[in-house]
Amino acid sequence: MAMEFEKTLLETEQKIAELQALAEKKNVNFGTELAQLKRKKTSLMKSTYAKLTPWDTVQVARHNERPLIRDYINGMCDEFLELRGDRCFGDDQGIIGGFAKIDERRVMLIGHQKGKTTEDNIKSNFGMANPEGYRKALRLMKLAEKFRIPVVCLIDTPGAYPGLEAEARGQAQAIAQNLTEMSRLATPIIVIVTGEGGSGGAIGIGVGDVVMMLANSVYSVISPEGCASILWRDGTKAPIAADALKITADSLLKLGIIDEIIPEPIGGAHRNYTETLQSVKDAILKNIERLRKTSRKRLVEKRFAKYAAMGRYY
Amino acid sequence: MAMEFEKTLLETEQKIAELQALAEKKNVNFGTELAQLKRKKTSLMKSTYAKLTPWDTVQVARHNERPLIRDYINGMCDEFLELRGDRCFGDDQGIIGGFAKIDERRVMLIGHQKGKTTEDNIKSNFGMANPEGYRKALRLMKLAEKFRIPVVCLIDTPGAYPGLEAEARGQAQAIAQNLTEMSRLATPIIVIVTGEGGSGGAIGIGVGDVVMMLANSVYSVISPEGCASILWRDGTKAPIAADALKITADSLLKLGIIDEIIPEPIGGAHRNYTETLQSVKDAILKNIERLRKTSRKRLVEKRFAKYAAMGRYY
Amino acid sequence: MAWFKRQRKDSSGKGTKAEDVWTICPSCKAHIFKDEWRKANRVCPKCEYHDRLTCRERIEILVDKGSFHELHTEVTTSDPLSFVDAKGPYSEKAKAAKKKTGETESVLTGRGKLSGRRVVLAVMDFRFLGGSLGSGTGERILRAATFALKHKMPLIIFSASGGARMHEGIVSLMQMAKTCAGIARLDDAGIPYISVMTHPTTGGVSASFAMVGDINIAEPGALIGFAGRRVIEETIKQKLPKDFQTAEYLQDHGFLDAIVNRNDMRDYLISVLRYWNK
Amino acid sequence: MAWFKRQRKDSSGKGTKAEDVWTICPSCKAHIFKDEWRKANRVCPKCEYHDRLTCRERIEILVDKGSFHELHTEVTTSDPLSFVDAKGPYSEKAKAAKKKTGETESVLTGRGKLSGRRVVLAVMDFRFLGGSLGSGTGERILRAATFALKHKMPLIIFSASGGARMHEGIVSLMQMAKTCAGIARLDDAGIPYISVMTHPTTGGVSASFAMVGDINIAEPGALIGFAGRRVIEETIKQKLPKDFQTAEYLQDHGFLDAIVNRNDMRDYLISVLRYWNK
Ligand SMILES: [Zn+2]
Ligand SMILES: [Zn+2]
Repeated sequence: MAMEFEKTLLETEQKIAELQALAEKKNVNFGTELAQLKRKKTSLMKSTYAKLTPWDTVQVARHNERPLIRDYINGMCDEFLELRGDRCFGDDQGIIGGFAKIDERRVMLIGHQKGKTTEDNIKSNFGMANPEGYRKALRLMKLAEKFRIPVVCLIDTPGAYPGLEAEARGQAQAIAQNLTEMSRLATPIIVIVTGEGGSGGAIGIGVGDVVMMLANSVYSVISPEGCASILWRDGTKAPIAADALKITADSLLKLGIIDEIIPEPIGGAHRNYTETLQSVKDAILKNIERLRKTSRKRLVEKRFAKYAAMGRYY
Repeated sequence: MAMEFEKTLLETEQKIAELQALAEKKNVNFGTELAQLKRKKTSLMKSTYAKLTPWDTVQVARHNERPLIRDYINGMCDEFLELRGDRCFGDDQGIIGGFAKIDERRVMLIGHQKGKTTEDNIKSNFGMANPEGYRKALRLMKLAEKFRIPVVCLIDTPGAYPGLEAEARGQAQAIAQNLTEMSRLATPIIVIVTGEGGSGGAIGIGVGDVVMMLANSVYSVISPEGCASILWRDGTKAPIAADALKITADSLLKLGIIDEIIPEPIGGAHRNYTETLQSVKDAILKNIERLRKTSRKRLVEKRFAKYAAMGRYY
Repeated sequence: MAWFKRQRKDSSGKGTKAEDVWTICPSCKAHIFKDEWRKANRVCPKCEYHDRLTCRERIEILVDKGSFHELHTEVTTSDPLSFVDAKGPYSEKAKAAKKKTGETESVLTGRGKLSGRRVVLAVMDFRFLGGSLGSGTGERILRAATFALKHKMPLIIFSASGGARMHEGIVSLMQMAKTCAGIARLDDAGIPYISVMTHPTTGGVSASFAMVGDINIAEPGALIGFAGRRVIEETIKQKLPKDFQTAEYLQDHGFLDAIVNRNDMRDYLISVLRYWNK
Repeated sequence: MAWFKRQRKDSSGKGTKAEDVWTICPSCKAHIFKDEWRKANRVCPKCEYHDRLTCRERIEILVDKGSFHELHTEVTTSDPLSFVDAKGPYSEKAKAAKKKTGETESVLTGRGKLSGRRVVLAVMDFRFLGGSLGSGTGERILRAATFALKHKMPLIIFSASGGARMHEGIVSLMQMAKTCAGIARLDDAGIPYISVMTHPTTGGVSASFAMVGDINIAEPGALIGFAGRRVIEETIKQKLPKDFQTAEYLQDHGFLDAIVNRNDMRDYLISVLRYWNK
């Protein structure tokens, strides 16, 4: 997936690849040229990613090689026991969850599932969950509460699925129920927006004691395209809407909506899984360590106070 | 619906009706003859209903003019506010429920719904509830717990619906969930079997602090026909199975499964709604009065102990 | 009723024209005497169409006369993003809404009595920025819930909303969590919350406080749903059933306890609340 | 493993015949070396068919060697209705079942260890009157739950049952409520209960304790359902899908957390229980 704003960077990466291939084929050493190109690449990555616009950030957040929940599970967890089903209607793969071991910590890991292949994306509905997904998530959170382990939610969704069946089975009710129950769940909840934080579909598993965002993720009440087509009556004004909506991690930290930004490697999470996963893992472990010292009662009180303070009018 | 065992009684009733019609048409007084016939009728009702076999009782319990939940609502409650829906999938009319006022007592009334017309029966699926019905019932019970009012359950079902969709949406899970939650519901639960108490479909709303049966109702783990065709390999042996299964109120009181029998008028509930409804109403009010003196905690403890003692092996 | 008097004032004193005598029902197009329309609180006597009410009209026809006391007027709109769109700044838009409606947010909160029983009310007004869920809206609703909690009074919320308020961006989204947190606390204390959904209750409002009532009811015909009809049709590439997302549809699918005609609403709420045994 | 030894004893000591060397998989008809079949604990290596185990065989392959202690042997069948059917008295039938199986009820309960962690086990045996839910079964399961509650040990129940035990009539039905009441108390105390459904788990057992695990799992291919296939076909007058009421179907419909091969079961349970932070 080529992103317009990193055109020069991609060209440089292409050149490096070509030169390396050539060197191998001809068995020639282009050492000097390659070193120069690589220096150029690093410098371009730094400069390009230092001045991303909000709309650029949307592209990075949606990048089809960005790490997804299965990558976090594989790279970050020593064990993952998937737990399925809402005990009522189905098992939605738009949100998955299960017991997960991260170093010596055991948690309930829950998150939206996108796929990298079309096949995977169809299975998980492109990360757009149905009501069953939200209900399963809630069931697992209550299980975590009973088992006295923290909940970790990874958010990456364009939004809850806007489908006929989803409405019929109560998309609104399922999300509303989750917001209500998460506000009083007596176990720590750690939330990380890893890619797209799409509106109600995101916050439906997004109420937490600590809410973090990866540096190039976005979190918004509406997609920039949707907002542009409503308020500017022109979908192509999405970059302007993206700016106005303040959807980047920096803006949301300033607004007091999120608590922490997890840095991404230079050039974005999609260029370096190892480093990204390590940062996310560190952030999770650090916060578990911090939150486990708080009593359950106090935890719920503090969570309530946190959300009660969101958007105070004064 | 003509029941074989009361053939003579029905003939007498028929004669009375004919004579009355004739008297009206011809304007003649058949006073003496009528009085004699009516005495005969009363005597027949008494004698017939005094020696009902279990299989006869099954017929009475299933009689299509037996009072149904709508009759109890109309005749026994000063107010009924139906509450609908399982908040998940649908509103099943096989079980209905709502706030009900019985004299000065306010309760949550829940019960299976059968119909008297084919149309009504299709709407309510002949009293065979789907999982949604059991889930709605549970939701209403929890609402009653929150509102601190007693739950009254009226049981009258051939069984939970054995359908493809019912299985797919978790008939077993829904009933199991109800049994679990009813055992710890912190508000009084009064259960009355008014007609057919059909197996899992019955007990799915049948766990209570006091369980009563109308004198001619039945309550069984399997229909006599079903039992006969399995254990006798012959469905026509249902009368024998009915006897062996001990499904009548008398037998179940002796077995300690139910706590009380509510008498029926001579000739069965279908012959006298007013008296039947009054007896049921009295039984409900008396038990509410009794149970309201028990603390919520003690209530749940006693309910547990009651079910723990069911079927002790010694 | 008071709101009628206000309405009369609006239509000012000219000679009697046809439109002064008749109202045309927006749904069935029947001609209804204005007097009848008013007495029925804008419910069409032919087709039961429920026309919109302002928040104050609704309170007027609901609570015991003179019992209503507004609360939380100190809370009003805020502009956390300093948002400007094609038509100008959100702050101007909010100012215009205030001028147009005489209200200071999309919800009005207060305490009042229903046949003598003290209740807390939050009533949304669709005229105010489409009843959108701004931070002022969320704050008022949370304060109403907190007031109800403190005084052990039932909470009744009348929703009427297109959903989140885009101009407040993520802060609007957070109001969903904030209001639900208030409802959860009320529930923990065993205090009833009745949600009444009126036309329309969609998006972020349906997906938060509106859907988690101990009892969820709606006015007949009200549009209730999560996603917009057009978005759904574009997504699934098929036409939607005619009754889709109506109150009646929602009831059939298990999300509403009852559909209550506006003119029975007061009695219904009074009846229901009598079942709460504090 | 011990159960194999018993099995060998049953087939007594004649010369080596074909049936002594091969087992034919009842599902895929593949010829499997008996030795392989045994080592795989009667799981077909070709098609993953899970053949039945007795309750003791199951415990043998599950718990730490020598850690199992049977409990509640004082509870056995009772005949509350003095039931007699076409084939004679139920009490005779129960006696025959005891003789045939060497068990005294359709469930065996006890405590044991899983990789050192103390657990309470209740394992049903389909050979004993079709694993039906008698009053002895219910009493043993409730006692197991109560033991787990008292000692704060997780409870694991392996179900295998055709449902209620008709011969005990209503008393059998009441065991559904009784066992669920035990599960509820355990849950109130925050103690895990894992339900493992094996082939078949139907009727009154699926509609009671088997379906309300904190974690519900099943062996591959197990039949799980409320009503019988034939009853459903007669009711709805249509053929049922081939995978209807299989573990896989149940998982797709949201009722199972996982499907676990018998030979991974011990490890799976050990792993899961490590997530419980007492
Ligand atoms: Zn009209
Ligand atoms: Zn095989």
